[in-house]
Amino acid sequence: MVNFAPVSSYSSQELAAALKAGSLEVALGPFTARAKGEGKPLRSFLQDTYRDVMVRLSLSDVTDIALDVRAPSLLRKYIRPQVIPDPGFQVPAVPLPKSMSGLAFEMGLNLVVALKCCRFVTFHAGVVANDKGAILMSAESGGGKSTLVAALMEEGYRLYSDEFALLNMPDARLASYPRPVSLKNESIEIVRDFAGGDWVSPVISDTPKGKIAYRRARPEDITEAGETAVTKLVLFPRFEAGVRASARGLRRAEAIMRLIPSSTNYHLLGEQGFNALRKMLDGAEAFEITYGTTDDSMKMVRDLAAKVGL
Amino acid sequence: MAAGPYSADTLWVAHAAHLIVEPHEDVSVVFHKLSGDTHILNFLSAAIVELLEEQPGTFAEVTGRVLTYLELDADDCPPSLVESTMLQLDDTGLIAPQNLAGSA
Amino acid sequence: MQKSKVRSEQFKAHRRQLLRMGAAGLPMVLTLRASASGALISQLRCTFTIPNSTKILVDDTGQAWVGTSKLGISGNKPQNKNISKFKNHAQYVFPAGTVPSSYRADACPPDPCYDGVSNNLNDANVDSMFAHLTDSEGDYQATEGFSGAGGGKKGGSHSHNNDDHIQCDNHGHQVDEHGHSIGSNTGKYADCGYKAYNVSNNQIAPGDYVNNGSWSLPGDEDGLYLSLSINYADSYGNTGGWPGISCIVSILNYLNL
Amino acid sequence: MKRQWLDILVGTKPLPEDILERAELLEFADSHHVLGQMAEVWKDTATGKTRDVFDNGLLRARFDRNMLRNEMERVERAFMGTGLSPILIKGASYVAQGLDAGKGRRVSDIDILLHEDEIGQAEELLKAAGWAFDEATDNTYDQNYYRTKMHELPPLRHKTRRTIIDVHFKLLPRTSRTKVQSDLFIDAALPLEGRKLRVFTAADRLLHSAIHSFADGSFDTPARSLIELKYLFADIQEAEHEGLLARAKTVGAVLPLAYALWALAEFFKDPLALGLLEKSGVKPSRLICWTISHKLEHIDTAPFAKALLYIRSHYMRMSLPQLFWHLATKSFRRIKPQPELPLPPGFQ
Repeated sequence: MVNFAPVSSYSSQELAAALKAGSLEVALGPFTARAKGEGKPLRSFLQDTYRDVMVRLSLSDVTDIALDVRAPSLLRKYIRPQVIPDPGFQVPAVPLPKSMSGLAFEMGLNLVVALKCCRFVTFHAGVVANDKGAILMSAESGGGKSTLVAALMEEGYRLYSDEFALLNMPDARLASYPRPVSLKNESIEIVRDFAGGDWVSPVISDTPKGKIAYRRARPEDITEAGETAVTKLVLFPRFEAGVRASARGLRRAEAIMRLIPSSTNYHLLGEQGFNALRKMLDGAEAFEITYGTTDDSMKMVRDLAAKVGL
Repeated sequence: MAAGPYSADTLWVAHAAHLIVEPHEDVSVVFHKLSGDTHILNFLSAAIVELLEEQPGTFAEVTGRVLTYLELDADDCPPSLVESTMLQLDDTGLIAPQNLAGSA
Repeated sequence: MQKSKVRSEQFKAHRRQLLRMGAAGLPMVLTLRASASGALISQLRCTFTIPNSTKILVDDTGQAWVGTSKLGISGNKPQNKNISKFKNHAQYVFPAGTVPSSYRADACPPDPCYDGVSNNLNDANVDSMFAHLTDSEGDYQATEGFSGAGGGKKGGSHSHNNDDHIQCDNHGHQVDEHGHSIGSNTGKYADCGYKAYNVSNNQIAPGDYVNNGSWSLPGDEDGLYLSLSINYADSYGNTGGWPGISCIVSILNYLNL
Repeated sequence: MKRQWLDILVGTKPLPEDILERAELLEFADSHHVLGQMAEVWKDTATGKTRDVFDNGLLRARFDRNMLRNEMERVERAFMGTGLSPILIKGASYVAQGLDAGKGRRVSDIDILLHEDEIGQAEELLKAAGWAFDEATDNTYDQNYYRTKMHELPPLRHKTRRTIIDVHFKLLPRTSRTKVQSDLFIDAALPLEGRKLRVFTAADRLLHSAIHSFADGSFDTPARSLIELKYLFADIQEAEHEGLLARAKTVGAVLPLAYALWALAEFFKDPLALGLLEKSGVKPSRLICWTISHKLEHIDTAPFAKALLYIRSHYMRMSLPQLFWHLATKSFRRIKPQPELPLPPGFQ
């Protein structure tokens, strides 16, 4: 069996050939994905944004995820080329210009994890962790969740996940799933400032979500993948321009009420999911934090993290 | 809306074996094993489920027991409110008529 | 559940307040849904812009024409002189009954020169085909058969023959080639029979209108456009050139998941 | 799909050693909704990633099973005290009875069958309990079409749970060319143990499955249908095979049964099915057999066979004037003429 190696250790030709054959196996925390797709945009996206992520060129095992970034129709392969993510089952897919193949890849992975991978309770949330435990941040898009995740990465936390918190059911621990952190519009500059230009991908403009760039996972985030953490802090961040920073402690019932709707598969997992959620909250404190600047939010998160012993 | 036919004489029951109840200050988080749904019950609906776990009852009987249990008088909690709350609980399957097969 | 404790007056007052709200209809049971719509819809934050100079013309039966030729709209009223041409050049035509009633035009008041019956060519075809099938099938319900096509007009008894029209002078009253009365419309703009909507350049994010797994459409042009889009998707899916259709279909697919 | 995959799906041939083929098979099983069934037969032997993938299928099937159990209870609640005792049919009944055909099976909605003269009451009861027609079918044309031409009401969806129930009053559309005695199936139904619902006998279950695949359906889910037939046929003792033929004659399902037996002999090399087919004396049409095989082998990309089965399924359901009327009405509901499926030679 061939071992995994970082994307950056392979040549463009090798990667292109594996992508074309649909034999590129990508390790993503507890999941593996078989990636397929043609063309330079997808290949360069992986080389840039996934450069430290572990892959192998020939399929050595079956995978949790199979994702084909392909043209929606033969016509669209040649005229105003478009792509859609095709995970092998019917999902909503917005055709994107071929130049946005990377975005299609990300959207496809998110859809598959949200809809198909049922071995974990999946919450729409960002997660960072250190040796003592994890911070789970559940927010609507635009809540500043990704910016917070990226900022916490600068403070000694490892990136567990930007998009999905994966709650392992038997032991109620969060699984590390380090994919690139997706940054939108203004947050791109903010993160570039503190993470350094080398860690942020080129900007994709005019996407359905506006400007998008990715903050790469670091080698130390990725080699740590496969580990798990206990949840210490559950945050519901809310960004409001100009508002004074404040934190409000949430009672357990309220945290449950807010976490369940943020899950993509809670209902599917039934009693096992409910018990895992309760067990996760047993050791955690929950807060709603409202803030107007990233600095404010970071101050609050530092205080709260210290309070729960992180 | 009720989940099926009923009358004033219907004896209602709640099955503790179907529920995981996590009581909080004034609400209960209830997981219903049959439907896989998680519900938030306020003090009134939670009290009704609790009382019907102990002993089946009609609308009228439950109204009486709820008033005693929660130390309320009928002005605060009219029979119509207890009845409509029980119908909401019937709709979720948290309570059911006693002789419904399959839920025993 | 805290039982028979000594409770503060404030606590009791709070409970009484909740009970009053319950009596007024506030639910006493709340079911949590792992809808994840927040999460997934955020994946589906597709937006699209309706192309330049797109307009929607709606009549009183809920039929709609969508196109880009000139209408000269003023306050949802199209210019009478443009109506025929717009309809003939429409890129999409939706059958009667498609448009929600709140967007439909008022029917024109009855006029001695107009019997109120549509002479729509399609209706006539449907009716005659229908008559043929009624003959062969016998038991087919005449009045219920084609609400989708005939706009709820009851078949069977009414006349649909042009020759039945009473010939009288047109006091500025017109009947267009589809039999619609655009009469009483002596002025520049149609006062009845048609309404027009300018949807040109509107930017729409359909995901904004999804609420708990169903659509809540706004009462403005965007709502009209979305309701037509959903009809379009129902018949065609993600094909053809209806602006924004892939975005709409992606969300419809999501809702059916 | 590859023919030999069928045997792997039911556990009679080993999983492919070739990783790409194994990956393709698992992806196929997932997208054709048989991953859970495959997982059930392989869960004790599969390891590593393969087992992880199967876990996804098993968890999903567990959800469906729980959902079904709850819906059964909700239907019983809705019909409580009325004396109506609906018959569970199709996947729901296999799962409810714990049959091999139901293990790991995906159930997206619940199908029930009632006597035609009970339908009005059943509809009222379900509506009173929170089910409603979808907006898409809540129009006069669809309602009328379903009631006068079809064998079921338009699907009813529960307003809060969003689950769907299909209420049948016949096994085949009224207009179907195959005439099946639906009432005989209803009369022979048995109580489901511990519940107020009923189920078909083993023979009727198989016959209904055959009817559904070969007299009614356009064979849209070939892999799933064939697996279902295999398990349902295996539930019938050899000693009862003669009785099965006789029952097929009585209820008017000789032809669908013959196609089912042909398919079991052809795709699973089942000697018992072949023997029974010969005993029945029915010769299945070669064209139909070719179409079925072709559809299975080119499951996603067989436009020709698909069109043929599409036409056939409509033809089976309706007489020609009706078909014309239906398509014409449908086309008026469309906005612009849409290209229909390509017609094979001879149908143009």
